Amino acid sequence: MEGLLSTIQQALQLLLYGDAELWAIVLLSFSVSIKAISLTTPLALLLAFSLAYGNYPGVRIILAFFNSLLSVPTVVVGLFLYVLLTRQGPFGDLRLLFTQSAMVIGQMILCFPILVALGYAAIQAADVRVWETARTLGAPRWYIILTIFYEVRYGLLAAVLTGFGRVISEVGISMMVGGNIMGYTRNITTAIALETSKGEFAQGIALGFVLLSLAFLLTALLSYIQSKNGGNT
Amino acid sequence: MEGLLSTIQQALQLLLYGDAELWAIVLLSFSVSIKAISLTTPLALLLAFSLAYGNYPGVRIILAFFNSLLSVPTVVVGLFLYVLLTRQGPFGDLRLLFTQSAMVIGQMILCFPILVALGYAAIQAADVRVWETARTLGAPRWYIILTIFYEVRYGLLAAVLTGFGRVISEVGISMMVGGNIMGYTRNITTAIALETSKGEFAQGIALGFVLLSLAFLLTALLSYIQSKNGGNT
Amino acid sequence: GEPIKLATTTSTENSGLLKVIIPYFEKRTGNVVHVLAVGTGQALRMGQDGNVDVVLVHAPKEEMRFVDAGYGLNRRSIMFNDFVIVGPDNDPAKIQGQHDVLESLHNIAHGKYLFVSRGDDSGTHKKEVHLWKKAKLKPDLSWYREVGQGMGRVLQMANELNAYTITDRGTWLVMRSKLSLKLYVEGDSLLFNPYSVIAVNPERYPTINYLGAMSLIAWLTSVEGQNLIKNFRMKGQPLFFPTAINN
Amino acid sequence: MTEPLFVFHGIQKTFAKVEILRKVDLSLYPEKCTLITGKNGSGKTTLLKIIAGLEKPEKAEIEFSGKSHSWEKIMPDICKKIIYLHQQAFLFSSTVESNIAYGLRFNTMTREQRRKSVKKALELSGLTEFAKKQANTLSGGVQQRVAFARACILKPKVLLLDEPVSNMDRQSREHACHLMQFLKSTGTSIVITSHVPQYFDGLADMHFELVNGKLIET
Amino acid sequence: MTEPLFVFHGIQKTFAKVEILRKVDLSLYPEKCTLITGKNGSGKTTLLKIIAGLEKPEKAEIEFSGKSHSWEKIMPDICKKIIYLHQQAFLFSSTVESNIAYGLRFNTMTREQRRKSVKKALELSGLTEFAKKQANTLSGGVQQRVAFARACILKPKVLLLDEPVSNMDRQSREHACHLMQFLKSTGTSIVITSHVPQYFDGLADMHFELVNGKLIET
Ligand SMILES: Nc1ncnc2c1ncn2[C@@H]1O[C@H](COP(=O)(O)OP(=O)(O)OP(=O)(O)O)[C@@H](O)[C@H]1O
Ligand SMILES: Nc1ncnc2c1ncn2[C@@H]1O[C@H](COP(=O)(O)OP(=O)(O)OP(=O)(O)O)[C@@H](O)[C@H]1O
Ligand SMILES: [Mg+2]
Ligand SMILES: [Mg+2]
Repeated sequence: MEGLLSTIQQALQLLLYGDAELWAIVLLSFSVSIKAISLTTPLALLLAFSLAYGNYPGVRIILAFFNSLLSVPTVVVGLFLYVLLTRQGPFGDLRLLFTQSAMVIGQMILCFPILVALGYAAIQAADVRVWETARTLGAPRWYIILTIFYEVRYGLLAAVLTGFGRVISEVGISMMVGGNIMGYTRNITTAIALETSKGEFAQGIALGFVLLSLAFLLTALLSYIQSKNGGNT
Repeated sequence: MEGLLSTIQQALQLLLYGDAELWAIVLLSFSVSIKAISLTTPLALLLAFSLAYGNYPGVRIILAFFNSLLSVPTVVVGLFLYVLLTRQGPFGDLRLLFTQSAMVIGQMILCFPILVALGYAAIQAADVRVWETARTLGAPRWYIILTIFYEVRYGLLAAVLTGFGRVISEVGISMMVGGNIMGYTRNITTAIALETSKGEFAQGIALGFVLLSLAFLLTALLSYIQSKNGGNT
Repeated sequence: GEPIKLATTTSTENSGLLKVIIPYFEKRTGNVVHVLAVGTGQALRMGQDGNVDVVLVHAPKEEMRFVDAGYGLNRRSIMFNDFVIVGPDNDPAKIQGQHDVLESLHNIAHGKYLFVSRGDDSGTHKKEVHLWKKAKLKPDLSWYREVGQGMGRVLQMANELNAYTITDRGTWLVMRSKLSLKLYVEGDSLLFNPYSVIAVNPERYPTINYLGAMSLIAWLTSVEGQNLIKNFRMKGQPLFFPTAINN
Repeated sequence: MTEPLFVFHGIQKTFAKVEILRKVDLSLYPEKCTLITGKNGSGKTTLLKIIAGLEKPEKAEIEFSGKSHSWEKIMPDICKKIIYLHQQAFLFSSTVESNIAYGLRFNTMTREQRRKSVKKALELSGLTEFAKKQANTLSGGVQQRVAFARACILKPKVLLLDEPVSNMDRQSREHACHLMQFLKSTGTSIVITSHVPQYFDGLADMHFELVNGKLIET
Repeated sequence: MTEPLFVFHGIQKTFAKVEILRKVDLSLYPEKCTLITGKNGSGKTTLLKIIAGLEKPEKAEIEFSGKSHSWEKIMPDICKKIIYLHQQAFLFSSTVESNIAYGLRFNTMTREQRRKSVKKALELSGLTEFAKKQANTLSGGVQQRVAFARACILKPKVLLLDEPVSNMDRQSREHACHLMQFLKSTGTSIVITSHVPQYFDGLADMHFELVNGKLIET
């Protein structure tokens, strides 16, 4: 128990007095993951929408496919991307390996199926009258989509938060295509993995605690904004 | 590109001619994760329900808390559990470290917040008349809950599938409290991590492919069962 | 009886040595060994916590500290291999054939050629840090990449980045065929890499499998164990050289 | 008049600082039908939901078998005897049959009795042809009829009907009124809200109008 | 009679192997109001939704400015001129005001014009006091009135009203009829379904009954 207490103390110290190096790592984590999720969300939700309203055959099988992609380990995504980006690989000339851009791309691949699957679940739950009413009142297609998204905003927010949680907490991709290079591509999770492999468990938990606290702030802020915007959910 | 093709070929060979060792690893993965998700789901969904219908103060902050727990890296969960289960730790006497039970417990901790957050998103989207109608027709409390769950079954299924995807694809917990012991606690993801650390990328991707295929079968089966059961979603 | 839990570094596990020799031990003694392959620091930490019965690592200073602090007993050196310096095939630092490892480090640092460091406090990393210190050099981030990953991954990254790095010979032999890197520096006595096995102190943790740990140590240092280590081949080459018995 | 089943005293309800119900009193007699009219937004639905235990009043007393209780205390016990039918009918996403059977699952009927009971209810309300249809494929009026049948089959002590016939065709409306008449004769106390009091001319024994948060006899 | 705006020919629709509409013909004239009655489940809602382009018929031809087109081809163009009001009103989860303004966002009005237009609509339909309320806190009748106002404000060529007054109180009903009368006089073609034809006695110019999938003039 003593170990736990001193760990929490260490975490608080890290949070309060964290040096520039720590904050650089934290910043990198959030900037990569926020980029990944913001770039993925629009496309994934549009796909989810078209699966829900497109009425074409094979929707079930496509959904099952995306659902099973949820089970792909991050290190496999990392490996896959590595094979593509490696110097002799098809995209080797882009020299993206071991850069933040590669991490962003990997995390986008990771959260895409989550956003599609959960976005679909949220959108299909919308009353069909949302679509019908918007349509009959003359809304153009893009506005109909926005209207439906607004009606199921809580479900979509949950999808986005889940996707964000997935990417900010992943380590396989960052390790594999980021490379955990100090000062360049080291983020919180690869730093935690490193501390762990050193046997510095307290340091690892403390870093996790830093991540958790910041994620909590972000989430609480989002939920506060949402409640301000007159949602009754 | 050649590398990719031969990787896929290797994966197919693994799937078709996979030896007993491989299948034991696969079985362990699924058995641990299915246990974890089945044990967690009822409790998490009940909590989600009570958050949606309980009408007590602080629901928003509790939800923000669970949402931010989505961002906790698996290795941190693993470290945390390690500190609890270690020999001098509070639960050291149970001798659970480096066993499958520890992996199950860790994965339960991992998927609990996912199921609460996504379960809540699904449940709060239900028409309030479901509750009112069930209640006024004299349904006992547990049957009201089941009725609501049935009405939002698609959303709940998405939550469970997401939780399952999260636990079967995680590696940090399995590594930390399972220990990746050959024949005892090695699962697909720790095996992939091992192959990767050896530089055997093809083998790693192939194992990932095996996992993906089986997850796809499972998901397709679930979605088939659901469509049979007269859902119109 | 109860399985013997052995925490070891990824490099020993990845070389395949344990997979080959442990079954002989299991057959002879009827004991079961659970191998936990983790980082050096983590392996020692698991021993310190009493969660494993015996550790097999290569970080002499840490091992001494571990024993001195009373966490471990009966440290026995069982084998060694060596470190080598590898680099891109055009060898921009011109270190090929050098026998003085410190000099080659000077070449790399002065030319600011990329160098990938494990950066994870592992045995290999400690050795590397020690060498930089000895060469009175201070690497800076403009050419020095501290990556905090396992040996195999570091080799891959060096390959990808056209960088130099230091590696244990075992991992190098395993990975060599997949890399375009070349081996440039070897044989300097500074590159010596000894492995030891340490039993966790039963005084601290009375319930751990001390007997099992000791029987494993005994067997590893026995003629049979040492011979198996000596005869282990990786891609046709000997990898480890037994040190417990002179023969 | 016989003894009332329940007497509600001083029901008060405020939404967003507007007093919707100001000390409304209402007695529910067995074998009687009460009709409540009132403008849109006057609080009819709110009143019925409070009586059914689905909405919480700020204040309300309930007199029941001689004693007076607070709403909070007694509602869990008596709400089983009271059934509310929504103004906008809600059907569970299953077949008509299983919707109608829903409330029957919680009593001691055998399976066979239940089946018979459902069959009879389907016949009585002219829904036999729809028995196997999924609820979400029904027309608006048929949905309303299913919800009505689902409530009536339980033969509650008190039946609260919120605009029960607004989407029914003429024949169904008359059918429904017959069924209400029958339930009334078996002892059920019925409360109906409607904007068309004429429909219930033969049925209603009392007629109130909800004006400014008060029930006024007309 | 003037030229019809649209003539629908041979509308066919089958649900689950039951022919709901069998070659229904319907002409929509400007400045005219058509009333359609029919039993529950006879297909009134289905017919209106097909005309509005919200439901796909198996077959239908549309005659429009002298030429005949198939439903699939022409619907995307003409559905902008046709507005359908749901039998069970649906409001977006925002305020009454913004619900009413919804359809105005897609034309060329300035912000100020839009504001004025909404204000006038609120006054005309007696909803001013509810302007800032969230849609989900409204009573059933008020919801219906908001949905009605939201459709009328757009002054469509064709207005399809599916049981538009079923939950309105008497006064609102009369208000609504006045508004329809006004729209009619400005050229709108109105189609109403209802189970209470009397409500629209002064308004309806034609009265059909939907029987066995056919429209029969009464
Ligand atoms: N959850 C709520 N929040 C705020 N106001 C509400 C809420 N529910 C109802 N109201 C208000 O309470 C008033 C009464 O509503 P109620 O539904 O009881 O009216 P009603 O008499 O049934 O009207 P109608 O004839 O239109 O059905 C309305 O003004 C409505 O806006
Ligand atoms: N999606 C659907 N799937 C199957 N059947 C449907 C579907 N939609 C409507 N129906 C059926 O089509 C028939 C006509 O329905 P519709 O809603 O048009 O009737 P209506 O005349 O509007 O009835 P009401 O007066 O009750 O509103 C009904 O029998 C209904 O069950
Ligand atoms: Mg009402
Ligand atoms: Mg209808």
